[in-house]
Amino acid sequence: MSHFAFSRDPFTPDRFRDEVVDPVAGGYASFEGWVRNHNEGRGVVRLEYEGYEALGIKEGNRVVEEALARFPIAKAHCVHRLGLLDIGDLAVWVGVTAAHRDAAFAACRYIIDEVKTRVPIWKKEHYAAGDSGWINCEVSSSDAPSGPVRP
Amino acid sequence: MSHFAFSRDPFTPDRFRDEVVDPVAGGYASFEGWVRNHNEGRGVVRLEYEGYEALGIKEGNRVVEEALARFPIAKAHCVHRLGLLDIGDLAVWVGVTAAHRDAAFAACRYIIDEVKTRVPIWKKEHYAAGDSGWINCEVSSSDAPSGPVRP
Amino acid sequence: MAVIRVEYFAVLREHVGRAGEELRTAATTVGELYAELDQRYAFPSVGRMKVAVNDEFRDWNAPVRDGDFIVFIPPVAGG
Amino acid sequence: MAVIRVEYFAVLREHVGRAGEELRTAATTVGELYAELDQRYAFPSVGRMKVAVNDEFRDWNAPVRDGDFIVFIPPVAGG
Repeated sequence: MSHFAFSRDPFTPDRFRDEVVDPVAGGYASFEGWVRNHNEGRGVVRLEYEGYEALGIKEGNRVVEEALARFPIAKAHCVHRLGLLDIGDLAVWVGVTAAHRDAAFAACRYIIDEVKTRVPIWKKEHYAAGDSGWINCEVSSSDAPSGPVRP
Repeated sequence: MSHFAFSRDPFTPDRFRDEVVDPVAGGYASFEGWVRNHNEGRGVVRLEYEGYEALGIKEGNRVVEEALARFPIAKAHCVHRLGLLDIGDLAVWVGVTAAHRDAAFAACRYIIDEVKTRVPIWKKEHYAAGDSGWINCEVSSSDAPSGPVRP
Repeated sequence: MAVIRVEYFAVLREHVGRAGEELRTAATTVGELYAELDQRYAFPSVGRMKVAVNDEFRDWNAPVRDGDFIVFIPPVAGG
Repeated sequence: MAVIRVEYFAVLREHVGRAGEELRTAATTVGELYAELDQRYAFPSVGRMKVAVNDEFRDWNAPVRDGDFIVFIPPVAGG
């Protein structure tokens, strides 16, 4: 069973509670990313997440497996939304259980940090002004050149 | 409104979601303490929490107010169960929202750490062997003497 | 002499056998009051205790005043 | 010459105007393939890209083999 999943439909963390519940685990740390009504000073009205699902599930699962190996935790799981999201919608959830809260917090933090930078998911923001843009992919002319960097 | 509450009945964090939801806050970090089936090598079958409620609400609220002052967070709330709890029951929940996850995690951690050491709540464990004991209050003869320490 | 109310929680409540009581005391500080009640009840050894007067934490030198509501606070264990 | 499938996501999908295509290519590495397609499509400047072959991350020197499934990965933005 993969420890990482995509959801095309709205979900609540409750639905995945069984993935993290453990009778030996007294501590549960979680992180949820919700769609904000603004970003970098601009009003946001809607979000769109696109994922390369086959690789995303593999890489997301690797991230959680790394957390399970590095920290003394019981269980961990992560789910990321895809598709169109409204303000306040749940975009990503990470849940970790452990006997002690130190490890639960550290692992939860590790997973969200790594998922955000490694899992192939792209976010398009739709602004109140009517335009939209792919986050991290719209660069000004002064930015680094595109494409592969050759060895 | 106090940022800290006691609950004599089982609750789910959903019930208190309105206390932390904020349209400017994209990050939600939470901690939940669940009743484990063991503690320090002993099988536990049930728990009992007793609280000095009037002071507990004041002190719990002070803890959350401190977190709101120290960390750049949007909202924070903590609820602690009282009464008889079964294995797997939710004992305490801390929820924190913030624009950035660093602050949400740090504040959540601060609140649970301080609540555990400062809020007048006592825990009695009922063991599989049939006996029971108040946690942190049963000391061996080699421990420090009881009572006030005079200046 | 002051007339006060003392409330007991958790291990102290079970030891004393009641949740609280009204008392007349000659104690002038809450530390003296604790010593007086420890004589009567032989409180169990539970490590360092705190004390609250009228629902606020106070130190052991806090005065005992007529009408005070006093709680001895054994080591806590929330969460 | 290899026959491969390329899939486009997000900013690349919108730029190319389709989600994927089958291609015959003389490119021997995925880096060469990228350069070939950049000539054709003038990919937008999006910062450093990664590449996956058959659903695994590879480096830009990875060979292009007949039947490969190749994805160029613009900077990600999960969460």
